[in-house]
Amino acid sequence: MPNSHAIVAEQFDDREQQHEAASLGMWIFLGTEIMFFGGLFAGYTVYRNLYTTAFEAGSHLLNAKIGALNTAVLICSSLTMALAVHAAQTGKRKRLMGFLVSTMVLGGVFLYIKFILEWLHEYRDGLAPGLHFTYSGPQASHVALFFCFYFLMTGVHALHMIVGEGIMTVLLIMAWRGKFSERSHNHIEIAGLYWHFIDIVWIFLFPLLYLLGAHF
Amino acid sequence: MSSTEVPIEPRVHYLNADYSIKSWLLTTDHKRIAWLYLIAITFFFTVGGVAAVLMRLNLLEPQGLLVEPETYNKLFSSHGIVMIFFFMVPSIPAVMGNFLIPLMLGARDVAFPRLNLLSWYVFMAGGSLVLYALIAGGVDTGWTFYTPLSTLYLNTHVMATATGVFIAGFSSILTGLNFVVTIHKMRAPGLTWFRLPLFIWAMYATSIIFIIGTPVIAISLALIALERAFHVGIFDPALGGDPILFQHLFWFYSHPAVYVMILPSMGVVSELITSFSKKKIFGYHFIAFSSVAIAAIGFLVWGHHMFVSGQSIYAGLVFSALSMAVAIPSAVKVFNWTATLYKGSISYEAPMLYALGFIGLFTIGGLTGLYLATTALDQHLHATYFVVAHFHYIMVGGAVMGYMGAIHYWWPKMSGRLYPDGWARVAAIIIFVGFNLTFFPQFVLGYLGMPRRYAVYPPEFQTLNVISTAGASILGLGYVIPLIYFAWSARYGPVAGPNPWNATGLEWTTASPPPTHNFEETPVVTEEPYGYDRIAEEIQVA
Amino acid sequence: MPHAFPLVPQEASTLAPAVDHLFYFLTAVSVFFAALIFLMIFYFAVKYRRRSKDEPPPRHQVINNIPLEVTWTVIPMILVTIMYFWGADIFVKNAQPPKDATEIFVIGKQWMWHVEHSNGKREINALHIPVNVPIKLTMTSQDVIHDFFVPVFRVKKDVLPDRYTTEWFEANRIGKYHFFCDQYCGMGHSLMRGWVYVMSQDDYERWLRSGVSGVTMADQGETLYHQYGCITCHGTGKGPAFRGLYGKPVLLSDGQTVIANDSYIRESILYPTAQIVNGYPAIMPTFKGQLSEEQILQLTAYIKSLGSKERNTGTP
Amino acid sequence: MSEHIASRKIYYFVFGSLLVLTLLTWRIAYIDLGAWNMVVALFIAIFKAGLVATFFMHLRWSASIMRLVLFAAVFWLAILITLTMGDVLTRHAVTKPQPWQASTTISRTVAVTGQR
Repeated sequence: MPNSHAIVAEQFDDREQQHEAASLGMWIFLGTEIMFFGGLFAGYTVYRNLYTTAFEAGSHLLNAKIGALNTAVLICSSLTMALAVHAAQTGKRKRLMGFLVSTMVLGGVFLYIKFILEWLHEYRDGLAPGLHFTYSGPQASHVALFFCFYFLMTGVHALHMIVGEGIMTVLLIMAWRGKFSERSHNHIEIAGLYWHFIDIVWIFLFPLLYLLGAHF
Repeated sequence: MSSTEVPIEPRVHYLNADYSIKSWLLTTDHKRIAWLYLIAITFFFTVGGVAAVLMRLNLLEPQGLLVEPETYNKLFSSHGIVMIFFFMVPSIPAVMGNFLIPLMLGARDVAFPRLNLLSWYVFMAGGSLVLYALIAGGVDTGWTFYTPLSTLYLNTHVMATATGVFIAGFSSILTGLNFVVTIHKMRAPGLTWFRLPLFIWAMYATSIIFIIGTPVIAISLALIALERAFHVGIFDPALGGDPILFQHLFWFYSHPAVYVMILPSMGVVSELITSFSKKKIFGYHFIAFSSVAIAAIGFLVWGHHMFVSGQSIYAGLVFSALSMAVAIPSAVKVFNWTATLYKGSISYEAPMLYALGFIGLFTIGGLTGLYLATTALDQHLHATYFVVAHFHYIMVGGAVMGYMGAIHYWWPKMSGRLYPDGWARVAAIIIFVGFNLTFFPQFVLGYLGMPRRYAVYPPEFQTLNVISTAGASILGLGYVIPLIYFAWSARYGPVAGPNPWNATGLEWTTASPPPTHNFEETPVVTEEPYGYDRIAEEIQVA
Repeated sequence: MPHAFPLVPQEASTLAPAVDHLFYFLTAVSVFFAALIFLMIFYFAVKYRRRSKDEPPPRHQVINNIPLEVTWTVIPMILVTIMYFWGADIFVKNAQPPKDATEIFVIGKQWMWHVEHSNGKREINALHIPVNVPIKLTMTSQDVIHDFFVPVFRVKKDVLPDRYTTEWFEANRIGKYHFFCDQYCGMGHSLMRGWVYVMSQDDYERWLRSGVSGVTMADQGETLYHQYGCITCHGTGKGPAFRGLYGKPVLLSDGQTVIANDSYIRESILYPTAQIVNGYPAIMPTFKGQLSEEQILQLTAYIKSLGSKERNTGTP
Repeated sequence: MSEHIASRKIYYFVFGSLLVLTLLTWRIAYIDLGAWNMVVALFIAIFKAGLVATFFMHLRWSASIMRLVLFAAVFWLAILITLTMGDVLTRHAVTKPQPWQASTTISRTVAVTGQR
């Protein structure tokens, strides 16, 4: 980005055109993301229908409490992200940086819970198909399929979180250098769209993976 | 600005603005990126073409003339993978789309020029990985990567190839995204949706397919890679996986991908037919909406690749009906193009020959598609040479003819120079004849029952195979001629002038080659496209 | 009577003429439309050619004609609807094998076809069948996806691992015909082919009896039934009994009901815990890796033979 | 100036609703509703996603083309899942038994496709 922050890139006529193009571009990208996760959701739906009981058995091996906690963490980070966009729109640089940092921290907490408190345990408990899978209950290979999808879906999701953390870092540096203003904050906005989208994906993953079958 | 006048100080345009390598490799100019793609896909076309020639030679003898079955399998796999993912899919969209969309919209560039350059690098990264796989020993999955063959049974370079195609997919996604935003947000003042050239409509429909479909093939190939790496059983029936699920995910992209190849050519043909018959297009709205309809319905028909796969017959019947539906917008287009010729003032420069060739071959390709959409016939024809002939009529007879027409038509705009039209016409006719001789016999072969992907075959199929190979050698010659005269033209061709075809359209109102920012001042559009009748009025008045 | 230069393969099954008639219909439609379009293009191209370099573009251009657009939308729509229903009719009929069809088992593996007749007679890359008798192939694969394609019968069907698919036909012309693997399956794909021998019923009977020890598939299945100790539970009431089981609904422990067909038996052998019969403990070990696809088919044949009343051997 | 600046109150309100709904989904999982557990959980998830999209992602104030993009993606995803499931759920008919051949009614057709 050229260093003057109110600049309009040469292919655009004005700021409004640039702003609309940027958000439309991001929305279309999110559309492709929906289809990307969609392939996994389609596979999940097929196997959940074929192997209902195995999927429920697999789901019961996850800790729904931790899943709910992580959902809450991600929702908090969505709030701080929304507030960061708000701060950018109103030109409050310090507040913007604060909210960016809190979003990153909350994202980090989510990843910590995901990797250390969940994945590591599941790996140790022999629930990682292809690496260490020792589950020996009924329909073990179908329970393994559940865990395939669990690791795939949460893994692709976590990958998006990590990319998001990277984007936040860049934005934070840019904000620190004063690159954003009331008139120029497209980057923050479209990063916000991305972050909220990751949140939405998790909102679906939580019930689909953690809450299958009766928990009573 | 007359073309005969030799300027003393050469005009600065996008090609001569900067000659350094860096200015090409780091360019964000859509016109230069189009050239980068042109060079890249010409290279990939050559790679895929060589594989095709070797395959055809091998099939001269029932026992195989040149290579072992194992090598033959690698040849048809590389031919399919390279031609589809690295030539057909990016051909018109990435070369002509990049060059033309901003020019036709009266814009200075696409919406995200740096993203555009990134797409090219992503494409090259994917392409390099696939090339590496081919050089390192090849891959023999077929371009379809069917499981469990690809995941459990092959020891070739499946991983590198799948990753390469996966990466190249993101190039498509980014290009499609860029085009949609550009078409939505960058139109010149007065350029409403129904004043857009039909090429733009076709590119819009194509971009939708890129955006919706490509992510799904990306995730399916990622799953293949994971399954190979960890053997997790997603598609392995022994572990409860469903290999047919892979086919669903694969064809959800790969059937619409056929429309990615043909829709842009349809857009090109709409431009060519009008320009060389000096007529407004017949049924503008019908052609425009049929593009969008083909893109939309195209996503509902993938199951017709799976009638005999063990898919439910009920699903087969539904997919068959939907596939029939997609024939209708295609038929509508063909009739409208034909009607456009009516009472025109038709001339036969090379691009027009390609356009007419396209209509003829696409008609045959489309009609034979109906055979394959008919469940009972597909039960016999599925995976025979009939299918091979059909999709080559669509992709080579259709899409490549359109691509050749586009290159010939817009070459003067891209390079600022003319090519020898006589040679170009000869090449067009050679390609047309060679193509038909190659692929028409394959319809018969297919109905007789010769399966595709056969390295060796029963001797009774030999005659038709020899005819087909003979045709292929003519076709190959036809493709070499343009390479030579385009190379000549780029340096020695006569200067073209801004509008050598006397065509309408914003791209012809600017100089050839265009200045870096396309237009000296932003054009304002006041009328519908293809206003040749207005030109007639003006001449009359004058 | 094969012609020197045939355009369609021989018709050797009851299905083939039906498929060919549909093929001729589509070809007639295609030729008509292709000719129409080619002639129109050719006629316009000659008639309206530009006569001089500076001929002005035509004035008063016709650019729209709604009745014409409707016509060339509706006519193709009608035609494809006919094609669809005609094709669907044949397809659906052909998806249901007649109940009295003679069953033959086909196992595809890289890169050969293994065929087993119900009396235990086996053959490789060859399929002997009687003329004028409906034949049902029950097919499975030991490795990747294959496809059993007989051009002269106009049928094919993919052959999948860990699953049964079926294909049926009634040959009506004695002779020797190709069959092919028509789903790319790796290196030897194009060698994975053989001959169908359509024989008169007498010849077939003679062929079937020759060189066979008299041990049928069901007999071999019975041997396996003892050899693998199935009898210790299924013959003693610890596990569900086999007599009269085949083709009947089975109530499972989760309240669902399934039909005891080939697929169900196969699964119960390979994945015993997936579907537990109501009232029995889940104690059966898996036989996955111990039994070949062929042996599973033999056991299935044995169980099937117990369903029919004629047979009274065994102690299920 | 086309963009809309939402009031922060809305954000806090949406945030509160999302937390409450999360708690709700989690608790409902411990109540036996049979097959409805999943339906309820998915409905809540759709509602939550709607809240995030509408307010946090500013769809409420955006041009309609953005909504169209979202709709298109979800629509085509629905096509992918529906038609694929259409095959999976009816596949038993291909591999027998024909439902009409069963001597007693089948309480629930399990996809005995040989896939289990």
